[in-house]
Amino acid sequence: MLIFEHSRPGRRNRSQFSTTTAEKKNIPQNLLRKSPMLLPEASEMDVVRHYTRLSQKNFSIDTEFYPLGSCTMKYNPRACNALAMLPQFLARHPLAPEDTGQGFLACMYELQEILKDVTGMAGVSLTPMAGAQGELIGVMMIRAYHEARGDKNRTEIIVPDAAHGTNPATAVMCGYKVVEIATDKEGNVDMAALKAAVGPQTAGLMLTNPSTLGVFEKNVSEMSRIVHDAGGLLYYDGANLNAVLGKVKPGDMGFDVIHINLHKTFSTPHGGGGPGAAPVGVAERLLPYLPVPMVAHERGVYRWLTEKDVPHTIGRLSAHMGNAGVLLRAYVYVRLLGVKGMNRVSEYATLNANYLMAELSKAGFEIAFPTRRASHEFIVTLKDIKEKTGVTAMNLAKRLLDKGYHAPTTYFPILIPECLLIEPAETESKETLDAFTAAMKEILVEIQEQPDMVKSAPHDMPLRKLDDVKAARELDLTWKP
Amino acid sequence: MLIFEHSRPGRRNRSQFSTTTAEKKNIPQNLLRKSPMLLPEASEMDVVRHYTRLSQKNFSIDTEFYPLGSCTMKYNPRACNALAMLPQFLARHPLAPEDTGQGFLACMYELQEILKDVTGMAGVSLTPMAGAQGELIGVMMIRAYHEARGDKNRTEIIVPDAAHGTNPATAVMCGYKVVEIATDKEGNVDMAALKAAVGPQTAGLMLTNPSTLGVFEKNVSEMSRIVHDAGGLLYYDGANLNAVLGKVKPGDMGFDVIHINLHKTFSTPHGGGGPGAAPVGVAERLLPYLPVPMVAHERGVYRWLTEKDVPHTIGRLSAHMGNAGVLLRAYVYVRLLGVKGMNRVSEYATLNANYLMAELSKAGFEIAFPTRRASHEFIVTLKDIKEKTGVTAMNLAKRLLDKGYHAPTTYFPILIPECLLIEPAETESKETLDAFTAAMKEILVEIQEQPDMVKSAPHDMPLRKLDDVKAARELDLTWKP
Amino acid sequence: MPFIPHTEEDVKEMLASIGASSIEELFDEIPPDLKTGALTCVPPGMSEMEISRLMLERAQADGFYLSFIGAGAYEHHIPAAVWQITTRGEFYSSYTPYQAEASQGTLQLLYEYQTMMASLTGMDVSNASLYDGATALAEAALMAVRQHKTSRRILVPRTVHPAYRKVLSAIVRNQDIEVVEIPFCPESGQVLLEHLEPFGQEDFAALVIPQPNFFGVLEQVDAMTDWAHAKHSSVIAVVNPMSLAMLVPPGEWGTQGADIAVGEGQPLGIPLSSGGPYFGFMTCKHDLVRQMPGRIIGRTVDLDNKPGFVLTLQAREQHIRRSKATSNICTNQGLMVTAATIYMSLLGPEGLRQVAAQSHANMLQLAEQLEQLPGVKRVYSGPCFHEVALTLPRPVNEILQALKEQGILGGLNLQEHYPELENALLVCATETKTADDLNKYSEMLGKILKKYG
Amino acid sequence: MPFIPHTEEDVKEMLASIGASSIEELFDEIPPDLKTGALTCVPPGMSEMEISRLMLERAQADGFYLSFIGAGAYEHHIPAAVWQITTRGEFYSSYTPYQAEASQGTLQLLYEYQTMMASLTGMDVSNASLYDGATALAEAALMAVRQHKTSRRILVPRTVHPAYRKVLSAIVRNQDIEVVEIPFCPESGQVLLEHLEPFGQEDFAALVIPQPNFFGVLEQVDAMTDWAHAKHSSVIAVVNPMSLAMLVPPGEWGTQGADIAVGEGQPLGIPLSSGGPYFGFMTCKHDLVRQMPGRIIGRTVDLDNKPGFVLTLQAREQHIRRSKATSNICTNQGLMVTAATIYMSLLGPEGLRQVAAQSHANMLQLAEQLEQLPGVKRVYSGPCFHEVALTLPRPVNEILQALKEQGILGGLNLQEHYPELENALLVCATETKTADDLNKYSEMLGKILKKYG
Ligand SMILES: Cc1ncc(COP(=O)(O)O)c(C=O)c1O
Ligand SMILES: Cc1ncc(COP(=O)(O)O)c(C=O)c1O
Repeated sequence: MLIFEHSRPGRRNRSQFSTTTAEKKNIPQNLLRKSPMLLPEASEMDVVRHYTRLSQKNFSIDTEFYPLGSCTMKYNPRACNALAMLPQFLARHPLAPEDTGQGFLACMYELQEILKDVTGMAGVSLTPMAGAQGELIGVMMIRAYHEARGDKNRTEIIVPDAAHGTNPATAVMCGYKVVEIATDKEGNVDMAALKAAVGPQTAGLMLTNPSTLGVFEKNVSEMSRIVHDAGGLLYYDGANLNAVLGKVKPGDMGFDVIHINLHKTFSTPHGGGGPGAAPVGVAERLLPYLPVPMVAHERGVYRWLTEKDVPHTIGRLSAHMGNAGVLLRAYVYVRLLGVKGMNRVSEYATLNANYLMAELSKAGFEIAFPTRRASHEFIVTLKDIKEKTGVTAMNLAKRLLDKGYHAPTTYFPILIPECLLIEPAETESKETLDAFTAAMKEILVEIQEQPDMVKSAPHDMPLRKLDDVKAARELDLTWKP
Repeated sequence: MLIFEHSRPGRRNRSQFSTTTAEKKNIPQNLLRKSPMLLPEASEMDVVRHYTRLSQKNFSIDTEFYPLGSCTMKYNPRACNALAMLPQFLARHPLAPEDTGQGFLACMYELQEILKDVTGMAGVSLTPMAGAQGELIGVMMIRAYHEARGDKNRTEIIVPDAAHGTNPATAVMCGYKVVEIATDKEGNVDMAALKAAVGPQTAGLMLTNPSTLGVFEKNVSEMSRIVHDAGGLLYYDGANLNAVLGKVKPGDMGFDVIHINLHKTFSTPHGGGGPGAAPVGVAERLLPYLPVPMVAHERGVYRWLTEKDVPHTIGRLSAHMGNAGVLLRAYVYVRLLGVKGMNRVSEYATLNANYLMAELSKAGFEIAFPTRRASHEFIVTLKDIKEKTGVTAMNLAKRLLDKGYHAPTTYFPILIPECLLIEPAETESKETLDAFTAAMKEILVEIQEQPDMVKSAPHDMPLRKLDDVKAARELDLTWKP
Repeated sequence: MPFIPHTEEDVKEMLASIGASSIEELFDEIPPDLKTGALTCVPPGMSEMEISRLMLERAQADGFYLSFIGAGAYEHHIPAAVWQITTRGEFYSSYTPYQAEASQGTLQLLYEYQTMMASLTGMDVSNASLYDGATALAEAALMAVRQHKTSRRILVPRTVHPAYRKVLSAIVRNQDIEVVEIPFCPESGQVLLEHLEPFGQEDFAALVIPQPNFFGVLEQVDAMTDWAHAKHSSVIAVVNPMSLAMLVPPGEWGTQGADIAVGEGQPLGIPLSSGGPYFGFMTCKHDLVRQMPGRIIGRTVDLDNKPGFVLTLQAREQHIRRSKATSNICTNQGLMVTAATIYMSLLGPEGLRQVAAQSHANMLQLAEQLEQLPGVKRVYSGPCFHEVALTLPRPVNEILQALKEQGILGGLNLQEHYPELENALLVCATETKTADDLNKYSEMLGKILKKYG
Repeated sequence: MPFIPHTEEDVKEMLASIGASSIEELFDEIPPDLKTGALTCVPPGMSEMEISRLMLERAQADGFYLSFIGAGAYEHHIPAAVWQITTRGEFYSSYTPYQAEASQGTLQLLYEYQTMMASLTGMDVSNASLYDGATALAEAALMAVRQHKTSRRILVPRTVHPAYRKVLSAIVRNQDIEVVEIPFCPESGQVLLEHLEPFGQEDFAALVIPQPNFFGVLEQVDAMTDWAHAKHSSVIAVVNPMSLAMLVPPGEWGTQGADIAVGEGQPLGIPLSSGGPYFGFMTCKHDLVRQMPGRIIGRTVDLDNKPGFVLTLQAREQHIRRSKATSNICTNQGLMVTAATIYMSLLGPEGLRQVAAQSHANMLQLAEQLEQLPGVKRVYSGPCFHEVALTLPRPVNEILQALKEQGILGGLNLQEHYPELENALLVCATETKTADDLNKYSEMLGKILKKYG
C-alpha cells in the first residue's frame, strides 16, 4: 500500500499546523500556485506506521549479514549517529559566524589532519559528498595541474577494465577521453597494456588498490614510475582503503591524489543510498588546487579557508562544505578507534576475507584468483556452475536472500563471468562467516538437486523476483491517483 | 537464537571499556565476587542486530492495529518521546536542588493543575507509577480517612464482578476484605446487590465508569448516594477515562478519589509492559492524605511539597516522585491537544467504538450488550459460535494475528463467556476499522468452512500456538549454558 | 484535532452506520446532570513546533551540572545504542506481551533479562520487573511474610536508603506488618551482630540487608545472613546491581545465600531523569518463585516444537487470581528492562566489571583528595563502594550552595535523613568522572573552605 | 579493538583454515617498501563515554542562536517522527537498493518521493536525489547541453545563489561549457526581459531561472520561460521546494513550463547541520528522462504479478554505461530523501502550505518592523517569499557583530557576494519565528543603531 492510499481529502495532521493564521501576504496573483500538490493527507500515526513497516522490508547491516563487495558494509556505530545529531550541531547554520562554531570546526580540522596522516598526503579537503564526486574533484585537480603548467595536450585518462564505473564516467565528466587497459590472469593490470597506453597525451591513471578484483596491485610502484615518467599523474580510488588502512599509505605508493569513501572505511552509514562523504587528499604539487572550504587552525582559533586563501583552488563543489554531518560521524568513528583500532581494521577485514575465501573454496566454490591473497574482498565465479546447470550468479544471490543473507555484489567487475564479489568486513564474527558458508553449501546442494528452485528464487521473501524489463519498458515512475 | 548464543569467551566490546585501568581498590577480599556473571560477551554489532531483529517480532501500535480492550492502545506521539528525552531532562538527578530544575518542575506543576481540572478533583499527586499503584494509594487514602476519624471497623471494599483484577488485588493488599457484587443483564451494577452489600463495615466502593463491560454505569449518582450514606467512600478507576474525557468529570459523579492511567488516556507508551504513570486525584476531604512529593508554585518559584508540608500524607510510594519521564511525555501530550483536543479524544474514541460495534454486528457477530451504547470499547461474545463450531474466542484472536491485527482482549471481563473486548481508540481511521471488519468477516466464513484451521491458528506467524501448560509445568525461567 | 484522522465525510458515514445523528448523541446514556462543565485550566493546544520550543527552553534553563550526588540514583555512561534500539516503535509502542505469538521480541528479551539478573545476583529466578527499588523492597517484605506464615515482623537496618524505608512502611503497614529499625555502628557505618542480637529474641519474617548501604559502606553480609537464617528467617538483600560486578552476589552470602534480592535497576542503562522511570528488580531462590509478584516469562515450545516464550505462572497474578494474587501489580517497567538488557549485553561481564571498578577507584581518589582539605574527614571506617560520607567543617547546605554556583552539585546533605549526622555530606563518584572533574571538585571545595576561614 | 568481534581462539582457527601463521602474513603480497610507517597524527582511541563527553562539550560551546540567516539553508520545524523513523537501522544501515527483493522499503519510499517531488514541481518525473542543490544545477546544465546538441552556452542570472554559480562553473567548464551571467534590475531585484535580450542573439542551451532568487525576490518566471522557449532553449528552474506550496510550480511557468527543475531539498525536513548532508532534487519533463542523472525507481510486478519496485533505466548510469553514463553519480543522498518523504507525508499539502504562508507572513512582518528603524530600507521593490534584502545605515559586519553579542544571528552580509551592495543585509524569517522573536530582533537592532547615533 502506498502512502497516498492512506490519504483522504480533508484529513488533517494538526499538531504540525500552526496555531495562528498567517495574516500578511504580498505576492502577485499570477505567481500563486493554483494546482493541487499530490502529497498525502494522512494522520501522523498512519505515516509513522507506514514508514515503520516499510523499513522492515529492508535488509540492512543492523539486521542481516551484508557481504556486498566493494561496498564495505560494516557496522555503523550508534554513537556516531547520536553525537553527530546533538541539537546544537543540527541547529548550526552553515553561514553562521566562525566564532559560533568552534566546536564543530575543531572536529573538522582534526579530521582533516587525521586523514592526511592515514593517506600520507600533504593536504586534505573534506568537501566531496561521495566517492564519485571525490573522483571528479581529483581529476579536476589533475587537469588544473597540467593546465597551470601550460601542458594542454593531455586529453586521456587511463582506467583499468576492472575499475568501478564511476572512474571512466568521472574522467568523461571532466572532459577526458578514457583509455581502458586490460587485466592479466593474476588480476593485476597488464603492464604491457599500460606501457602501450601511456604517452604524452596521458593526463593520468586512475587506480583502485587493492583493486575491485580483491587483490593488491603488486606492480604499483612500477606503474607509478611509468605514468609519472610520461608526465601523467596518479589517482587513487580509495574506495578499498579498508583493506590496507594503517598498512600502506597511498602517498607512499606514489599517488598524487586520492579520495577516501568515509561511508566505507570510516563507517558512516550508507543510508539506503547515501549520503556519503569522500575527502580528497593530494601530494605537495596539487596542494594549490584543493577545493574550498577547508579548515585552518591559527592561534587557537579555527577558521574557514576560502578562495582568498587558496587562490588557485579548483573552486567550490558544494554550496557549503559538503556533507558536514557525515564528516562528524567519521570523526567520532576515528576517535573511537584511535591509532590501534585503525590498524586493526584492515587486519581483521583481511582475515575475514581470506578465511571466508578459504572456507568457500573448501566448500567447492571456484575462486577467481585462487593463487592470490584476498584483500578485504574476493571473487567467486559460477562460470562452471552456469555451464553445467544453468544456475547464474544472480540466481544464487536471490537464493541467499531466502536464507537471510544479503547477496554479494554480482556481475562486477564485469570481466569475471558470473561473479560474486564478497566482502565480509571486519565487524562480522567467525560464527556469522561460518553460518554464511553453511548457507552457501546448502545452495550448492540445491543447485545440484533442484536447480529450477534456485533459478526461480527468492521464495521466502515478501515478493518473488521482480520484472526489471517491464519496469524499464513500461515506465511507471510516479503514482497517479 | 538467544543473546547468550552470540557470546564467546574473551570477546570484547572495547568502545564501552575504559581507556585507563582503575588503580585504587579497597575492598576486603571476602566481599569480592568470585563467581562469573552470565552476561553475553558479544560485539556491539551483534547486540544491535540481535535486539533490532527481536523488536521486529513484536506487534505494536507503530506497526499494527491493536484493539486491545481496556488498554487504550492509541498512537504515542513521537514528539512526546523526543521532548521528554532532551539531554538536560535525562541528566537531571532526582535530588538535585529545586533551583536547578525549575523547567522540569514547571511541567510537573502544570500537569498537576491540568489533571485537577480534567478530573474535577480538589488535589492531584503525580507519584503513582502505574494504575495498580494508583489504586493502592487511593485505597490507602480511604483507609487513612476512616482511621483519622476513628472509624476503625470498616473492613470491606466493594468491587463489581466486572472489575479489573487489580481492584480486588489492591483492596487486599491494603488490608481489606473484598466483597464482589454482581452485574445486571444490561451491564450495570446490580443495585440490589449493592444495597445488600453496603453497611457500616464498608470502607468504600471501587468503580470503573464506563465499566470494563464497555458501558456507562447509569446509576452512578444513586450508587454514590448509597455508599456515602453508609459512610463509605467512592473510588474511581480511571483506566477508562478515555471514554469520557471532557464529557464527565469523576468529581462531578461524586467520586472521592481517582487514578488516571496516563499510559492510556494520555498516550504515554505502554513500552511492552510499562512504565506507566497513574496520578491520583482526590476530593476536598482526602486532600491531607495525598502522597508526597507534589509540586507547589509560590512567588514564581516551583518547589517540592514534602512530608513537612503535608503532615498527614500517607507518605512516599516511590523513592522519588514516580515515573517523571512518563509524566513529561503526558505533559507534552496535553499541551499538544489543548482543551479542544482533549474534548475530542472521547468523542472520536466513542465514535470509533460504536461504529465498529455496528459494523461487526451487521457482519454477524453477537454483541454482549446490544441495547447499550458502546463507550470507547465494547464486547463481542462467541458463546454461540463456540457451541456450534467449537471455535473459541482465543482461536479467533490467534487467527486475527495471521491477518495482521493484534487480537482484542480475550476472556475479560470473566463474566461474559468467550468474550472479546474491543477498543479501537480515537487515533485509528475509518479505513482501518473497515479493513478490520473485513478480516473479521473472513474469519466468520472460515469458522463455518474450515473450523479446524481456525482452531489451530496462528499459521502465518513466525511461531505457531505456544504451549502454556508446558511452560508452567516444566519451568524454564533462565537460560543455562 | 491532533492525532484524530477522521474527515467530515468519515464522521457522516460512521454515524449513518450507527444510526445516530451526531457524535454527541453517542453520549446519551450519560445522565445530563453529570455532563461536565468546560475545562477551565487546560490551555489551548500548541503545535509540535511550539511545544518543542517551550520544552527546549525549559531544558536549557535546567542546564547541566557536574554532579556528585548518588544516594540511590547513579550517573553512568549509557551507550548510544541502548536507547536508539529501546525506542524503536516495536518495543516502545507495544503492550504487555499477552499474545505470545505476536510478542516474541519482548518475551525473549525478558527471558534474557531474567537470566542476566538471576546470574548477577546469584539467585535462581527473576521476575520481569517491579516499579522501582523501593517498592521492590516492599514486595519482598510481603513475600517473606507470606512465606514465614507466623511472624509479621521485618527487621530493617537504618543503613537502608531512607526513602526505601518510608515506602516499605507505607505499604506493609496496611497488612499489619511491623517494620523494626535496627541501629548501626557510628564508627564503621555498618550493622554489627551486636546491633542485631537484641532484635532476634522475638520471631521475625525477614532481615533486610543493604549492600552497599546508604552511606556507600559495605555491610558484613555473611555474618548478617547466617544470623538471620539461624533464626529461621528470610534474608532480603537490597543491592546496587552495578556493585555486583565487584561484590559477592546475594545468592552467595553466608552459608545459604540470601533468599530474595531486590534493588533499583537504574544504574543499568537508565537515565537519571529526575527520578524515573527506573525499574525495580527482584530475584529469589527457586522455592519462592510461586510467591513472587509480577510477570515471569518462561521458555516453552510451539505446536511444531519450535522454542518460544510466554508469560507463565500467571495464576499468581491479579488478572487471574484477583483478590488472591501475590500482588496487585499489572503494568510494570517493561521498557526500562528493555534498555537494561541491551545495556548489560553491550557491556558484558568485563564492561560491567570495569564500570564498577572505575567508579570505586574514583570514589577512593576523590575521598583521598577531599580528606586532604582542612576539617574534611570520612565519617565511617567501613569499606565503601562508590559513595562515601564525609564530615565538613561547615554546614553542608552552605557549602553545597557555594559549589552549585560553580556548576558543581556536591552531594547529599545527610542530616536531612539522619538528624544526628551534623555537617555530613554523602558524595558519589562514578566512572563518568575524570581526573579533571575530581580535581575541580577538590580545588573548588578547598577554595570555599578557605573563604570561610 | 572496538567493533571487532574476534577472540584469540577465532583468530587461531581462522588462520589455520587459511594456512597462514599470522595476520601479518596475509599482507605478504604488499611490497615491503610500501608498508606504512606508523600513523603519527591519529590520537589513541577513546571510549564511547569519553568521546560523548568531548562532543557534548563542543556542541555546548557552539550553543544556540536566534538565527535570521537563510541564503539557501532554512530553519524549519522538523516533526520528531521524521528522524526517529529515518534513523531506524533498516533505513540507516542499508545500501543502495540493488537487490530489489530485499529493499522494498527503500524502493517504495523512493517511488513515493518521486511522486511527491514531481507533483510539487509540476513536472512529470523525478530522480531519487543528487548531492545538493548546487550540483543538481550543474547536472541540469549538462543535461540541457546534451539535449540541445549544438550550443554549449548556459545563461545564468546573477540573482542565482552565488555558491550555486560557483559550483556550476567549476563543474561544467571541464566540458567546455560556457556560463554566461545575466545582470538584474537594481530597483526590482529581478531579471527583466531587457536584461535577457542582449544574450539571446546567440544560441544557448538553457536559461536558468531562480525562484525565489537569492535576494528572496520572485522573478517574472512566465516571461522568462517563454522567452527562452522562443529561442528553442531549455529552461532550468532552481526553486526552493517549500516556496512551491505557495508559488506556481516550474512545470506551469509560461506556456510550456520549465523543462528541468532542480533545487536544494534541505527545507523539507533536513536539519541545517552546518551545511550538510542535504540533498539536491531534480525533476523534468517526460521526454528528458533518459538524460537524467542519478537513480530512478520504477514500479513493476514480481513473478506472481504482485506490485513491487526496482531501480530502473540503469542503462543511464555509470555502473552499467561507464564512460557513456549521463553522470558519474553513484552514492546519492538517500537517507535525506527518506527524511524528506516522511516530512512531506507528515505535513501534507495543507501543512506545507501553512509553513510557506507563515514564513512569508513573518518575513513581511519583520521587514515592516525593521523598515521603521531610521535608515533601514528594503533594497528591492520586487515581491519576496521569506527573505528580504535590507539596506542598513551602518556597515553590516559591525551590526551583525553587535547582534551576535545579544544571541541573534542577524542575516547575511550581501556585500560578500555582491561588491556593489554596500551595507546590504539578507534577512530571513521562517515559520519558526514567533512575534516575540521578531520584536526582539527589531528592538535590538533599534538599540544598536541608536547607539551608533
Ligand atoms: C571502487 C569504487 N570506486 C568508487 C565508488 C564510488 O563511490 P560513491 O558511491 O561514494 O560515489 C565505489 C562505490 O561503490 C567503489 O566501490
Ligand atoms: C480497568 C483497569 N483498571 C486498572 C488497570 C491497571 O493499570 P496498570 O496496568 O497501569 O497497573 C487496568 C490496566 O490494564 C485497567 O484496564
